[in-house]
Amino acid sequence: MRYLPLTDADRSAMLAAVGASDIDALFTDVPAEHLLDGPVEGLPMHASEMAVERHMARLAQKNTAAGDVPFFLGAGAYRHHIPASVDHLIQRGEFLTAYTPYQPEIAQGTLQMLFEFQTQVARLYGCAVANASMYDGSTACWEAIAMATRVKRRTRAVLSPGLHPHYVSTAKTMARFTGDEIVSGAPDLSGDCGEDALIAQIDEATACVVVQYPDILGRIPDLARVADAAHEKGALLIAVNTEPVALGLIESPGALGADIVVGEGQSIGVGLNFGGPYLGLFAVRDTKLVRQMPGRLCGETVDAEGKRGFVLTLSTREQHIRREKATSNICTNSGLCALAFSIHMSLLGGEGLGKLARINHSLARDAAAKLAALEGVELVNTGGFFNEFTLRLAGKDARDIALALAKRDILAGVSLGRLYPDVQALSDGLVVAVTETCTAEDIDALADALAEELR
Amino acid sequence: MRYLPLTDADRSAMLAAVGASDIDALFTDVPAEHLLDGPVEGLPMHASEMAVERHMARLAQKNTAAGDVPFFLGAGAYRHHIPASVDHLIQRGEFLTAYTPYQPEIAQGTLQMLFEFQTQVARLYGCAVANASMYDGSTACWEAIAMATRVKRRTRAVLSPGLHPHYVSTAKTMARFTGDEIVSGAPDLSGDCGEDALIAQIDEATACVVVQYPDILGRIPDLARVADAAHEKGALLIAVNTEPVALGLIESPGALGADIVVGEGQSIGVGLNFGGPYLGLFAVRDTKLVRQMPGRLCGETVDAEGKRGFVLTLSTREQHIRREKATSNICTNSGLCALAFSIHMSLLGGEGLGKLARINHSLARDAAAKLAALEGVELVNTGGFFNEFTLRLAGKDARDIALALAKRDILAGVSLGRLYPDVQALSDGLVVAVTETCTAEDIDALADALAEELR
Amino acid sequence: LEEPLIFELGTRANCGVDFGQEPGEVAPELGKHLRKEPLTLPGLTEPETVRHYTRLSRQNYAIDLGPFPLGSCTMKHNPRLNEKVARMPGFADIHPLQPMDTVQGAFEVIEQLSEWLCKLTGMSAVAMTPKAGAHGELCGILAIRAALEARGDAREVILCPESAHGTNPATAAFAGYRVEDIPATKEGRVDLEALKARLGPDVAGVMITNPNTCGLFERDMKAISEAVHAAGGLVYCDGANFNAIVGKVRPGDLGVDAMHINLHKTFSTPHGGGGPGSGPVVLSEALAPFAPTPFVRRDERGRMRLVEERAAKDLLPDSFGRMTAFHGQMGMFTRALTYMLSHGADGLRQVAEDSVLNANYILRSLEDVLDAPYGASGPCMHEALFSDRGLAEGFSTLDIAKGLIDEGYHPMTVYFPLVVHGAMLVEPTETESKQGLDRLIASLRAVAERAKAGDESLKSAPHYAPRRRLDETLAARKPVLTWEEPETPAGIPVASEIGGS
Amino acid sequence: LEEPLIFELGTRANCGVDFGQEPGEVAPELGKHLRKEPLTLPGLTEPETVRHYTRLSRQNYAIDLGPFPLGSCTMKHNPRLNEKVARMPGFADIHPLQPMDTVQGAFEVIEQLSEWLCKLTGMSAVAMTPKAGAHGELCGILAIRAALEARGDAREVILCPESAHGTNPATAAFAGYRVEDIPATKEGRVDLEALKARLGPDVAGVMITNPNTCGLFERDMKAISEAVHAAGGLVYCDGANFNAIVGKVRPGDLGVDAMHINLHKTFSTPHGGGGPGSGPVVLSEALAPFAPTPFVRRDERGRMRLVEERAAKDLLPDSFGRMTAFHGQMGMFTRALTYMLSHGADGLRQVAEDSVLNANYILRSLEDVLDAPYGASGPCMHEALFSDRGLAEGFSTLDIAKGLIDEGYHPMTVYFPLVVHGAMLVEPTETESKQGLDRLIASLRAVAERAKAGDESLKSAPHYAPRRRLDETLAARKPVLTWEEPETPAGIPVASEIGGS
Repeated sequence: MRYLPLTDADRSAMLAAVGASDIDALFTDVPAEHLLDGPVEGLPMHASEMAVERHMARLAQKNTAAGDVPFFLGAGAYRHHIPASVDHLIQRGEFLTAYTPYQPEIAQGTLQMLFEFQTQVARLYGCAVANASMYDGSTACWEAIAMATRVKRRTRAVLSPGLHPHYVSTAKTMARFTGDEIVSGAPDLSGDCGEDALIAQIDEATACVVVQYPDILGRIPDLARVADAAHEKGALLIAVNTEPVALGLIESPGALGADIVVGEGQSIGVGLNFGGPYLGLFAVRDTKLVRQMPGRLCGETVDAEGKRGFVLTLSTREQHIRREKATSNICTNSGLCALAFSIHMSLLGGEGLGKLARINHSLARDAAAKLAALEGVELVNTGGFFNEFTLRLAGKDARDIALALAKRDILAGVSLGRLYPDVQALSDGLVVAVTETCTAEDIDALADALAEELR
Repeated sequence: MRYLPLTDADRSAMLAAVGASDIDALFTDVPAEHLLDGPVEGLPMHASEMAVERHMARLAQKNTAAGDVPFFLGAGAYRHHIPASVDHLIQRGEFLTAYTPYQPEIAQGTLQMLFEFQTQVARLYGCAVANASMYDGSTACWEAIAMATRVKRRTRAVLSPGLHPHYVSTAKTMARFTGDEIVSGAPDLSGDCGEDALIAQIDEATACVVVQYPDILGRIPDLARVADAAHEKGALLIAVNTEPVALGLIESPGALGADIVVGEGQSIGVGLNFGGPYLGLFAVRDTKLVRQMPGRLCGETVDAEGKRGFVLTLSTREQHIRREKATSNICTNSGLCALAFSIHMSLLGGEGLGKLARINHSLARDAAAKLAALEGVELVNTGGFFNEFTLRLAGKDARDIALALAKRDILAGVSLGRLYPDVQALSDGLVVAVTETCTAEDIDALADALAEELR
Repeated sequence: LEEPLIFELGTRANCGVDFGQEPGEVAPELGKHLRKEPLTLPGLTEPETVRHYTRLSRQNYAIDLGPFPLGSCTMKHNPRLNEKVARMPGFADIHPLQPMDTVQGAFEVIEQLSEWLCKLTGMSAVAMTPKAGAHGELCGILAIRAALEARGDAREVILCPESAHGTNPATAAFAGYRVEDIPATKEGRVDLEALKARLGPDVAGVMITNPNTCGLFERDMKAISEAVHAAGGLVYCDGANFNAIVGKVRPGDLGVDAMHINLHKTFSTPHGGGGPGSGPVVLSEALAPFAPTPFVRRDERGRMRLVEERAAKDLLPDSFGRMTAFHGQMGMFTRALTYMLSHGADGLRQVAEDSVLNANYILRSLEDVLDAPYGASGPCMHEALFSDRGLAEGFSTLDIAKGLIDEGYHPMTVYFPLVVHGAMLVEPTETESKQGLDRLIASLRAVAERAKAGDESLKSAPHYAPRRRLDETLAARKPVLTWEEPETPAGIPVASEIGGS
Repeated sequence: LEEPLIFELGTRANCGVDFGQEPGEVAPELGKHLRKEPLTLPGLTEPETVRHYTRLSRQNYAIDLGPFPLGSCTMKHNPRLNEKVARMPGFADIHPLQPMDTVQGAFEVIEQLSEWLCKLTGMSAVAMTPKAGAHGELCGILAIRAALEARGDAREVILCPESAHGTNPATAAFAGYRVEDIPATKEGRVDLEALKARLGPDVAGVMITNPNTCGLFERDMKAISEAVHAAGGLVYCDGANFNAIVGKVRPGDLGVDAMHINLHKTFSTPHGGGGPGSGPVVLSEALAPFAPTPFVRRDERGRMRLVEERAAKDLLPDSFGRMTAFHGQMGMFTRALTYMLSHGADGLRQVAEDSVLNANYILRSLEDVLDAPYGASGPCMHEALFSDRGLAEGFSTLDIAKGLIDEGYHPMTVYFPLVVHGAMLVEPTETESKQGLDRLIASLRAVAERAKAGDESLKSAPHYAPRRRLDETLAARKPVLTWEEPETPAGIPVASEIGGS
């Protein structure tokens, strides 16, 4: 077998060296009646690399790759162009096949990268400190809520209706077991982000308010207002961002008063990957909260010769030291995705991110104008949007329309019926994302096809 | 521009530092009337990575990739499965972006690899010494002829009719200028490799006989017999191999008496690449000939501390030292292709190459039997073949048949009309190669389609 | 050989990305939302970027460079075919919310991988969405809690052995349970009698790692399961060490109700310097009804559907709900399935056998120089456990670890499991050759002998790494977690600080 | 930190490739051809292979690690997009003899690249098949010879400056010409008057490198061309240094008849440790009819055709013939075209300007410590030339080179061009940042000062490289060019010999 270096001669020599008559002499602790006497049944035997590659390629070809069609899906996962150097660099064996940097003397590559990443995320979010990444945006969001309830010793979390419904579900699942109270609801199809209603729900038992920015419909809430209201009641504001490219154009949540900023970092460097692996970002505005943060942190220090070096630090918060008293059970982060993010962000810089953001915005405006001009189409986002907006399709079920367009090889957007199957009022909503990867021809193709389907 | 690190501020500072008022002050040696005052006309301006990638992908998609269709082309370039680790490793920046190892202290990676490569090639060819690679098989073949004329101080080279016609043309082009005499001819469509006729052409003025093994029609000549005959007349035997996988099954040319063995190494690790870059292999059976060899050689030595190390050696043969008295004008080799070859060969080992060869042979036999059973098809290779054989298509022009099959998305083989457009007698010949990448279904598809086209 | 930070290298004026399009106007209604200050992130051109990260990478040790014998972390070779497959556009460039008809191949990957996991473990269902091992533990514990609650049985305690990974107690606590220790025998295994004595109506279940973190198979696993079930509890098995037994024994046959599988351990997806992981959880018949959403099912026409919240109400009414956005670590699924298909059922069995053989070879080759606390009780599984007993006064496990760095190796896991003093847990995995093991053993032996002889130079090891020992106390006492612009900008570093290779 | 050879690592029993199919029978008629002895090549499994080559690679210096200022070799950054594009199956997985209708996109690549090359050089045709720079030189010289022969003019001599690359005289000789030197002026350029004096009916042509290998532009190029043409000869320009002038001046405007272009120099395709290269040759109207076969043309229907031997008889009857099998280095064409499209006409001009600016910055920053023989005569082009004048007694250019290794850099080109004693030719290229240049300059300065001060430790440099100075004399005197099985098999290497990182 191509991955197993022991030869039969090696095996014999080693069995002899350990004093075992055969390999099963090393499995004597397994009760004999449970030790299998041959390969597990019902599964194929080993195969050549060529055969496996063919099998997997056939499965891959059954999917419609985003790059092959006009593509407008977003709703928490965005398709951006990733420079070829990013993937080249993350495939360096020294990055790809390293473990968590527990031995810092021989892990400075990963550690320095994490320190750079933390700084990039903190600056992007307008925060003091960011951690070394988490699983994804949705789990980072729950970790933020859990941290807020811990810090505030309160159990109520008020979620904005504009928060991604998967994030809401995830929080509800966890809250059911922790006994926390989650206040949430579906959004309205209006240009107003509903800050008033949200603020009205904040009370003295509220540990945190969670606001997505921009929200699931692409609207941009007034974070500063919510921050003030939350702080007034002694609650924390958790801002959730699922499209970091937006922050090249609009203000950082930290600068608007968010106490904890979390988000999905997939847009930068990571790619679509059918939903995973993604990259949870987590930052706090005030360094005082650092010791309550979940997840790994990398810090600067010096070595025995006084040279600058980096280590994982403040690990007394973590499960491998603190066990049941840890700030989270999280262990693995998204190291390789963090690396991809950091490389892509290094290539962009603040200048490039700003330009990329403006290109996204501008294309999205063009697309929105073109689509809203169609008969039977109405633009929900009257208050502005970044690169994503919601259309109402004149009472038609947007799921059917999206499916019909997919059959025409146009992936038109995410229907709200897919995200909120129980909310009839949202069923004609279609969330359309437009990034730099969309061409003017793509937009025309969408507009033409949509017009035909609505006719 | 993403590849140019100087900022405008840097440029200004540096111009000031060198005392130039503007950049054209550094181009004053260019006569003013020839110095362009703007970008060259008629060419596009710079473009984003995304745009360039799209442009190139569109061109790529206009081609029929071999992997997407039943594929049976050979005739000097073969499609084999290359393990994914090969391409991963050759993309290591330290290999990919290094130069010729002129400073051996910091080039041991390339040098040790070349030493390993030389040993692999020498053993594969049954020779004492191989060089560090050349451009490709055809140029290596001419270099061997030039070396033979130099060594023997004779000017006549007798080329077997089974030698790849491109190799023949290349030799003829060069010989026209060097004044050497090339004896050559087109092959017959018979199972006999024509050793008798070839031997009859060898005389006392003959510096070398050049025999392809297996030959362009897939036949396997009796090298040992030709070697004896050549040696009897004081000529060298140059064996040419275009399919190294064959040597996993059939005897090495060196073991059969070839004095110089050259060939194309593309089958192992390199891939099709539309004909280039490829990998010229060059070896001599007797170490006495080493100092007459063209191309780079890597040798073992020790460093100042006595540690084993490797250097480029015997460079007094080469142009950068010896200038017009060099053994060749060659400078660049195919370093990266040699690396790919060496990695793939390391994965295979002798055992794996043997098994791969037997699989190729066996599939080719199956295919030949199936195709020869068709009405109007005759197998030329009655004396056996490795993984490639020639069919006669009952007087039809094989070019037309190959084109018709290509329209049905089957790449059926190389028509002899493509290779020998001037030889009417060969026009119904089709050279079919069958490697491990061909499936039984591919073979059936070819047989069915061929039967229909011949009907 | 130092590498500057990107903040020291790049400038805000530069950029490694070109944009063909010129950005258009910003919508006026966005005015109030615009950034006030520009983002202070440095931009690097591609040459600078490639060089920075290439050089940084060279300060890492990795499995591609040599053995990485971290016990319980299972650093095995990561096949390159897996990487190639994961990058096929049909897998890498598809959106999680695409119409389901356009991602049937992706669903098939999930279906096939599920089938492999169920068959290899002998379990009836698998939850594919957990993002990593600890997330899988959470999934399993939530399923247990949901199952108990469904029968109106509010239990409060989860029992864990002291030798468990920290994630076990942390997960149980995160899910709202109180954690209590399970005592161990002198042989390093769960004390069955003591466990039985503790079982009762307040115990929701146990979390047992098998093979355990001492590298031993829990012989009494079946009896433990039976006892826990008899007491009304459920059995969680930490599958971190499944590597050792895949194809040799099925946890389902031992009465396990839930077990997560670290795809990045047993099934070779890369660790990537700390993630991403992927932790599917196999479930027994008893727990299958409580599995999280979403999941993949074939409909009556044979089309694959993703069952999300609403449809789950019909198909899996007792599901405990969603754990994460979207539906799992697709990028890891493609790699793991590729690995499984490559090995096949026969190859995976060989994986377990070779990993166990390699570990025993290390155990028996070194027990004369290093104390092997459980060595006498029989063979180990995939990892060999040693202690610091017998080292010279003042010498510790840490010194051996750092000394091993100077020999050119990554150290083993140290000070874990906690049940052994100065523990050293060596896991070679099945992808080391005998020749490689012989070298590793020779190095371990050399360092152990120095530690026993009291060689003082060992205490300042490593000497030949990119860094000497780092001051972790300083890092924690005065945390510096982001880069700040220095007061006066740094000058040009002198050459000896920068270096090239 | 040593890495064994594959022959010391692998065994003949192992293999890193699995075969699903079982090999069938061998045809009986093949019996007499079968191998008598098995091939003695070691097989390595994939983990061993990945580790061997990863570790080996780390003993190399490369442009990805730092500046590689080899004058005349043009080691610039190799964009990663190029690598990605070259691997698209539509380019990498097509056969050179596929029916032409199935490879139209490949022909378009050749057509587009040809157009770029002709426009950038101001020439009328280009031969795409030459495999490398020296092969391109051969192409150009053969075209010259064919053109002269076509007019019945058998000339015998090619003139080359002494400062030329060795390939120039070697090529001329390989093509059957006698080579004579062209004298140089004190300023390091061709001596126009002396050249004119030598011209005559026996001179087939000249080979001139421009910018030349002293890093200087040949101011009199146009006059040289006119003189050579007037004497009935033709002008070959070695385009190795086109990097310095691309987009600034077109060689065609200067009367050049043929010039090869190293795609791996000016157009960023990777050197790969010594190749593959690619050396298309642009041709003037006078030489275009003699270009080699095959070449690409559009037919009347706009379809691209490859014109091979027979068709060339009609389309290009005077072609001197085929130089190689198939039709050029496609894998390099895709990379070079990707590079050109990325930069555009504007970016390529900037490339030349930045490369010249960077070189002058080095020249002016170091001329106080290193002798710059032509420094006083004006700016240099893309490379700065220094000599060993002024070093302490017994110290040489070699010592500076080896000292630079210890500073973490690849040395500059040394002892070339031959016209300057102890030459050091420094070519930074345009892809170095100012910050990077400042560091390189500081290191060069430090080493130069040590050599001037007579620091003895410099004479045994490098001290910090994977190897100390290697015994090249021994290698040449007793050549060991292949590995031989040692008499007694080597034992297990001790750990300190092997090491990890």
